[in-house]
Amino acid sequence: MTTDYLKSVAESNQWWALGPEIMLACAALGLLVMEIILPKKDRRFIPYAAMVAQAMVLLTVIFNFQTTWLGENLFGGLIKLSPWGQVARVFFLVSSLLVSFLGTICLPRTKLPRVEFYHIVMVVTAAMMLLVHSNHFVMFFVALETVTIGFYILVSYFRDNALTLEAGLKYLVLGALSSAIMLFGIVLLYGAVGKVSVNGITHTGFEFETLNNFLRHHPDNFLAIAGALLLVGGVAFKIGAFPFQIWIPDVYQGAPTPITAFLAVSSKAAGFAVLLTLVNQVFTPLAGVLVPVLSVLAAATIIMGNLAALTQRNTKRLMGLSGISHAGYLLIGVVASFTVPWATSAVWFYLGTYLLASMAVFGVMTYLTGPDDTNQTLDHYEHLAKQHPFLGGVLAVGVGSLAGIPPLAGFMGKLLLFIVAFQAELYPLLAIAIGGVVLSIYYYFGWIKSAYFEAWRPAATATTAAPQSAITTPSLSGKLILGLLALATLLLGCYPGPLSDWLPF
Amino acid sequence: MNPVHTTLLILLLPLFSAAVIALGLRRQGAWAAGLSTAVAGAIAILSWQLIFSGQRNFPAAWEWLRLGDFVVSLGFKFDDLAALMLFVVSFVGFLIHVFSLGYMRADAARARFFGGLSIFMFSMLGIVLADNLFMIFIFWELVGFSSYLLIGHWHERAAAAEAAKKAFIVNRVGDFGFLLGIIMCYWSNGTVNLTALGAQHVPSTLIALLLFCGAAGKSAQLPLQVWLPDAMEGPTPVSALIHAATMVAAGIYLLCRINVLMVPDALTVIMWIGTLTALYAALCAVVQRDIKKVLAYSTLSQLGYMVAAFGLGSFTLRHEMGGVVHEMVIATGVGAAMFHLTTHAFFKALLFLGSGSVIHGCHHEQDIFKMGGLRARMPLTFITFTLGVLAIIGMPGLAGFFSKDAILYLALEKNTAVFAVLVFTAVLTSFYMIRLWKLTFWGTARSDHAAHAHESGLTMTLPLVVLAVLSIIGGYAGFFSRWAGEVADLVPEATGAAHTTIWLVSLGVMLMGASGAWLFYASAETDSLEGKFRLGFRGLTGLQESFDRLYTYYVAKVQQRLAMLLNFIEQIFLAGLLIRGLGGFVTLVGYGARSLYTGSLHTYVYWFLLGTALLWAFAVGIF
Amino acid sequence: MNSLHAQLLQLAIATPLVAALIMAGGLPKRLAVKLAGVAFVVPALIAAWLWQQFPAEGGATYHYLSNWDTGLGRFGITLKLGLNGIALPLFLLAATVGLAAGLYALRSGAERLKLYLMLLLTMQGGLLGVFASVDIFFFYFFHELALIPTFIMVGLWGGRDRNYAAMKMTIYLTAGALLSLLGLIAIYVKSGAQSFDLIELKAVLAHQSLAPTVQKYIFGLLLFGFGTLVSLWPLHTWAPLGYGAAPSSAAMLHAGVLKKFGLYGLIQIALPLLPVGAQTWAWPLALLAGIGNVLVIGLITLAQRDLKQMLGYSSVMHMGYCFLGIACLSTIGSGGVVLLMVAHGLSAALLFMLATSVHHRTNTFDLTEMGGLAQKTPVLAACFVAGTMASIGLPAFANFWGELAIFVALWKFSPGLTAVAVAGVVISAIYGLRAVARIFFGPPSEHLQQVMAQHPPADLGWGERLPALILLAALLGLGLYPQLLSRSIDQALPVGIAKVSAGSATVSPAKP
Amino acid sequence: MANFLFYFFALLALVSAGLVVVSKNPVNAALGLLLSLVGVAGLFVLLNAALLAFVLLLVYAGAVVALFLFIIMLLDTRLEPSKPSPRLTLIAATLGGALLVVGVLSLNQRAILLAGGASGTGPTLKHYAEQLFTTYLLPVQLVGFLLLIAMLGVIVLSKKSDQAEETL
Amino acid sequence: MIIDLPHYLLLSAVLFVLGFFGVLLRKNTLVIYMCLELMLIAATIALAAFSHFNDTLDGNVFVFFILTIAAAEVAVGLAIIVALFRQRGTVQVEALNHLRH
Repeated sequence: MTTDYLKSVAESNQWWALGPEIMLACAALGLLVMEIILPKKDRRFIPYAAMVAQAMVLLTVIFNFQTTWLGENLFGGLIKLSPWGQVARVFFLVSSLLVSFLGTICLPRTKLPRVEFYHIVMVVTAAMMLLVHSNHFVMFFVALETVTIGFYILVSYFRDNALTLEAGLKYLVLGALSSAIMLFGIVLLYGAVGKVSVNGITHTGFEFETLNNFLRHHPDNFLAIAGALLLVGGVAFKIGAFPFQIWIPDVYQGAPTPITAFLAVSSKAAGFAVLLTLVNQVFTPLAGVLVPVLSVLAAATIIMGNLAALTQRNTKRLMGLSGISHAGYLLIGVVASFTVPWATSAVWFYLGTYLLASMAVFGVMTYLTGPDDTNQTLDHYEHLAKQHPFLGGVLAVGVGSLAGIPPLAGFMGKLLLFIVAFQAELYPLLAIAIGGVVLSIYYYFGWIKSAYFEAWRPAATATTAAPQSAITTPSLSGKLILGLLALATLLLGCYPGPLSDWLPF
Repeated sequence: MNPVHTTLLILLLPLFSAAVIALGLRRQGAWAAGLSTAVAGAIAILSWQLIFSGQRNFPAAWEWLRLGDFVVSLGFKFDDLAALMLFVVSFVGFLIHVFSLGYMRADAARARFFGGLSIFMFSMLGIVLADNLFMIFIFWELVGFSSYLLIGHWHERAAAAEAAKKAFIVNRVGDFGFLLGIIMCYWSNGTVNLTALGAQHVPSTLIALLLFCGAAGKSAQLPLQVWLPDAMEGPTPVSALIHAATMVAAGIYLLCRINVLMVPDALTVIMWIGTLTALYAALCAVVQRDIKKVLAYSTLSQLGYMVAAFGLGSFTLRHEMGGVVHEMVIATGVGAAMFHLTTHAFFKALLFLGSGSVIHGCHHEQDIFKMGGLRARMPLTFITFTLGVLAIIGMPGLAGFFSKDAILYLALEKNTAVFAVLVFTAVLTSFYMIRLWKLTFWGTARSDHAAHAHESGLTMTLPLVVLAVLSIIGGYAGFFSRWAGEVADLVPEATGAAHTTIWLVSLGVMLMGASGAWLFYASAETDSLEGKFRLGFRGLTGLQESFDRLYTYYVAKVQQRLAMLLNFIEQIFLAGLLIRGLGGFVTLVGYGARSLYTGSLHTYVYWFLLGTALLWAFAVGIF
Repeated sequence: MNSLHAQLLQLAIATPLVAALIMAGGLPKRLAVKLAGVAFVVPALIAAWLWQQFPAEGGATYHYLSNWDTGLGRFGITLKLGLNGIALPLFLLAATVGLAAGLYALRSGAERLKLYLMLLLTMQGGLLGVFASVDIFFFYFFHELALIPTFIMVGLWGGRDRNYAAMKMTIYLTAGALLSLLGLIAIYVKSGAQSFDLIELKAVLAHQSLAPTVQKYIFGLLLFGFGTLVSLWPLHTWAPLGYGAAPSSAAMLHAGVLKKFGLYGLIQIALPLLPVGAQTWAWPLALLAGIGNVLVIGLITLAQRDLKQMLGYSSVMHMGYCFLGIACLSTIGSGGVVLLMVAHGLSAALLFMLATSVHHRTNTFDLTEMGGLAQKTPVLAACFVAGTMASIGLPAFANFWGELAIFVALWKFSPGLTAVAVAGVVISAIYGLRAVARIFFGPPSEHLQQVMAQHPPADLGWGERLPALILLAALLGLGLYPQLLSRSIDQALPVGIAKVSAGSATVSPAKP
Repeated sequence: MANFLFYFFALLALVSAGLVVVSKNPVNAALGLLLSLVGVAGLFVLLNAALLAFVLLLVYAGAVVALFLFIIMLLDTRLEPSKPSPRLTLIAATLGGALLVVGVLSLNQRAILLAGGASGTGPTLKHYAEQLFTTYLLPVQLVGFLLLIAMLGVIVLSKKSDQAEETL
Repeated sequence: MIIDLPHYLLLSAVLFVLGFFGVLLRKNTLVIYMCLELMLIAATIALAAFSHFNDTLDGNVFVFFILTIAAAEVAVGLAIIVALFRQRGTVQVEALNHLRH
């Protein structure tokens, strides 16, 4: 290992390429600094500063969308920017911006430190962006663990609520378990590849290209297959795929609502981004193993998610369980991406619509949260449409989009996925997906019903008295943001052109 | 005037009248009545002009629907048969319009009534003029509809509403076969145009019988006769027009129209059905108390005569020419049936209108045992009614005598059994008509209504007089053949010994029945037959009610129960057990799936273990 | 000139949707009602004008074409609008029934009228879009657009059992729609046309048709998908329940127009594109429809006591005729189906509307508690009788022609089933007339006397009379002269059907 | 000698890990963890990664286990209730364990190891430094942030409520 | 017998399984957490072994990161456990079942 080589490696550390992540991290640090130097009465602006910073980073990414480093190995092969990475950056930034916004609604209700919330959200977002750019398992694992540990904290953020802490602990144990499993998978992959020397330069199984190259020549290597599958298991935990979906409802219910949104949207999307990268760039030669595995996972995920959601009345759990089924649909897209190249676009399109709709719904939920954040049932929605027609409308649009009802964006997402699945000839999965969508209509429609049709009250839980709802009336900016989300959902459903044009098909 | 235009005018005028009444004259009863009657008059005049202009078989057809090769066209076939029928319909129709002016004067819903009459005229004329079976079917149904409207005119009376419904539905049952027959005819012959069919067709018993179903429904032949007696719930002019003179005769007209399609097997069936209907109805008529019901059963019986005549009259002649056997069907039945149809239209309309006059005079009393002695109080009605009665029982010299003779002769020639039954029926006819006549007009008034009866006004008596005249002269060859043209040639005429036999038989039969009734019935409020022959009376009543009972039983016990059963299966099994059950099952599974989220961390770790194990198994290649 | 018409077509679809949006934007109620009225009338006028301008011999091709990119061009999805000989009658139907339902709704005095009208307008826009779409994706899209308001309307304004009904309807219809969506996607993927444009698909498949097995599966998907939407037995149980609960205007538009989506899809898309598949499924379809829809449902209708349920079942039964007509795979049959679709749309809408009018006056839907209403409300009775007569296929009403053509076509397919179908006509006469008699005739029932003592029933006001007259006029117009529409239908059909009948026995009768 | 050391350390690691799993007293478990770590550190040394062994002992034994012990004392948790685990749990655990063991064995049997052969000398501190500050500079930075948020998290989760900012 | 890669790998796997077993069986969250750490350590053994026998340094470097991350994880995890103990007064797993169904 010569110094020259090391120098050349050091030179490939193109920090500018990671401008958005660095800006985000610096801004996050800046928040902490602001908390120290600003007088107490001015600290209430910190959340807005955080949002402005994120918005600026977002704009930076959008304006530098075709950045010069696309497709190059940076940081000695740790990082590789791709068009999908750019899409992911935008996605995560939009998501974190909205989560921060939800935080500004939610946090003032508590007597908890606030700045740390935004700080961690921003750092986690930056880490997620790095995760998606990773081209190397060390980078991958470090970024992933940063995300995970950030989420440990965020999930248990409302530490004065025992249920939140319970959720935090469950997430902690299961997250650590899945990390361990995933780590073992990485280790096996590393071991399987061994040492590869090209032109005197040593490569290992940590590098995606090397691994891919190795697998191409040894598609039957047991260690590699086992490692790949354990890795997939770890990712399955992130996206909430069967049987690693089991933590989702509990953690979603316990976590603070903005964090539930963060988990549901960003964390899941990060998982899918990673899975797509792995499947499309690394594990391509393992299609023979991965396609059946992922197909079974997808089918089971759809079924389990929808069935369990059917009778769920706690809305946060419902979002979790229905989110599981969405993960199942998305997995179909991932499976299809083995044979249909543009499946990746379809998955991202779906994720985009899912972001808009979920955030709209979580926004409404945040406003509806009573004193106990963990206890939000359909009963709270009983008079929503009458008392707050705006929130009711946003909820209807969001839930409708999640259910995949035209002319809302969610429908377009499902449509593209179905087309992809058809082109990949995944007929059994399609059948299961259709069944799942039909089932999902039941509970999504039930939600809308409980918001709009006052008289509705199923016999099962009729005994519990309707909890007192404490709806926060949205501020103007809140209305604006939620309205924008709903409008975007509607417009993308009718005119999906912008998003689909923008995605690198 | 172009005959096509005239025909169109005849057909469309009543439609125009009906439309105007429906849209604008709903509350102007007098105007509506006037318009409708004026239109009827205009039709009568135009028809007269058309019939005597000598124009026949002028081409007139318009394509009305085309889908692929399937074309439905509407057009006219105006031959002598149609001309005869047109005469009957337009002329009797007009007279009945006039009669209704008086009869319905006090009715609140007069506009609706006359509107209905106009629709009826339109539909009936459509049948008469139609040149193909689809068109006949269209107007056939419309006739049924207008009949429904008119029977149910007094819809606030449950019986009237029920009767209207029954009439429509029973007719639909007949039309079930009719439509199938038409469609089958269309596919086997490629056309349903009457002229084209006449030129070439594939003989088929099934087609003939299916088409006869339609005729049986409309002409109330066994076993579809049940609606006609009930239809008397409608106003009396309606009974006269629709349920005596024209609509019920449409079945006969239809048979004559499709005579070319008939085959011997089908004709035998038709003959027996007609004969049995004649007998059955005559038997039923004997025990009726309601003046209109008697006439209704009498109509049924006479329709049976006509159908029997049609069934009888087709001789199949075989003769060889050059080794090829030719079969020829001679439509003597058409002539006999149409002849009787015409005369029957006159005297039955007369009888119904007469009964209407009686009912009107007696303040809507219809029970003949509560009448009596009307001879003096309603002289004009009495005289005309008497003429009608004589005509129907076959008094020589009156119209009915000639037409009935023709049928009996045909029966004698063709089938002795049928002849015997028809003769017996004739005895019965004479018996119940004289019974009716005696109980109504002779003796003393047996109720207040009858005691204070009064003669009807001019609008009502004038049609009676005209019809009475027609009932006298309608049977003479000179009169009939003027109208009927070629059809008159088809009427079988007895000659020589047969002539004498028929003459004597009918006279004897008439006298036997008439004298029996005259002597048997006393002027009393109870039926003498019931008093003296309790068993026979009961048998006859039972016979009359048997069909209704059977149908009621079928509807209430079979059809409705089947419907309830199916509904039960649908609600309980399909919508309930299957769908709700499936829903419940899925919900249950949902609860099951939900209960997997036990909240226990250890369980969750087991899930992870399971997942890892499964993935490992995949890697090892167990799956 | 033609582009003007294309713009008019767009305008017709856009007007109700835009009006709904404007109303959602917070228009005062008084203005909103007026705007809604305009938005219902404009499409009807445009539809009438387009119909009048439709080329006499041009039914086979699409007219008034226009094409909009929605950003999904890369998937071959564009908003392509146009009308051909089959689409035109149904477009007219949608405009007419929409007008009637709208006018009825304007004066119905429903609670939260503005929202009601908004949903109705959305439905109307969707319906017009369904039949004007040449692109089969948008065909589906507009259907869903119209379907969603139905659920909401059933849920919000529905009658008895509305919650269960709304839920059941939603799930059934969504499932059916999804199945058919799968079928449409399958066509798109398998045809290799890379386009949802029906014209293009037809061209591609005419050149290179799909493999028989593929056709079989796709047709099956479409059949059961569309079948659920059209209430093919035994997938029908949502219909009586849903219509029983739906508010009148929603029931009018759904039963009258939206339900025809599936049949339209089968005729316009499935039959021409998948002729072999159609042949495979013809017999199962005919048996299901003939025995199930016509006979079984017909008998079940006899057992109904609730007026709206009865109308719902009768609607299911009549759909059986449509399926039978489709199963014939002939121009006659399919043409009859299109005619019957239009006719049934009008008559079902009329009857559902009048049923509500009856309910307003009697406070009940229970047939056994009614009677004698005709004495007080002769016009209502007359309209109802007319509607019933139309629905049971009396000549002079449009339904007759459709049924006649279907029966004629069916004989060639199976005489036995024809007998069953024609027997169904008798059954429908029985329940139709029985209902009329129970509601209107005879002496007033005890219940009605009580109701009448409190609120003496008034006859139809103009708010109810005008829509009824519009529908009746359309029924009669088409009934008296079916060529008004049948000509364009006839021209449009052979294009698609030709391939089907080429494979099966010839359907033309032997000419003498 | 090397073999003996391997078996010694391996046994040490395994047995003390078993102690972690079975011991009823958390304190014993923590001590078991400590011993296990010592065993692993020994193995690291055998693998020519003395630096890692050092770090392991420093970070884990010195910090993590101490932290554990500290918390155990702080929380003063009682012994686990002596009632035996439900039989079902035991069975399931046994089955699960068996499954995993089978998995491990299969790994052992089927692994195709591409061992290139160990070089005689282990990496020096310089090698690590070169790696960490050139190639892996970015992850190092990221880990910095990771530690920062972990610290913040601990603060957030532990800071007394009354010290929190009042509602704005 | 030469101690070779498979030995280390087997040891690592067994240790991993032991850790998993502990997570499955123990009721004290603190001990569960220790077992999780054990699993991570198990992975590092394999990593170091691979690194050693393949003569690549990256594995060892990765161990660095893993140890750091594990430490941070422990800190956060213990903080959560402590906070939960403050609320519930117990760290037993059975108490962690308020969120369910």
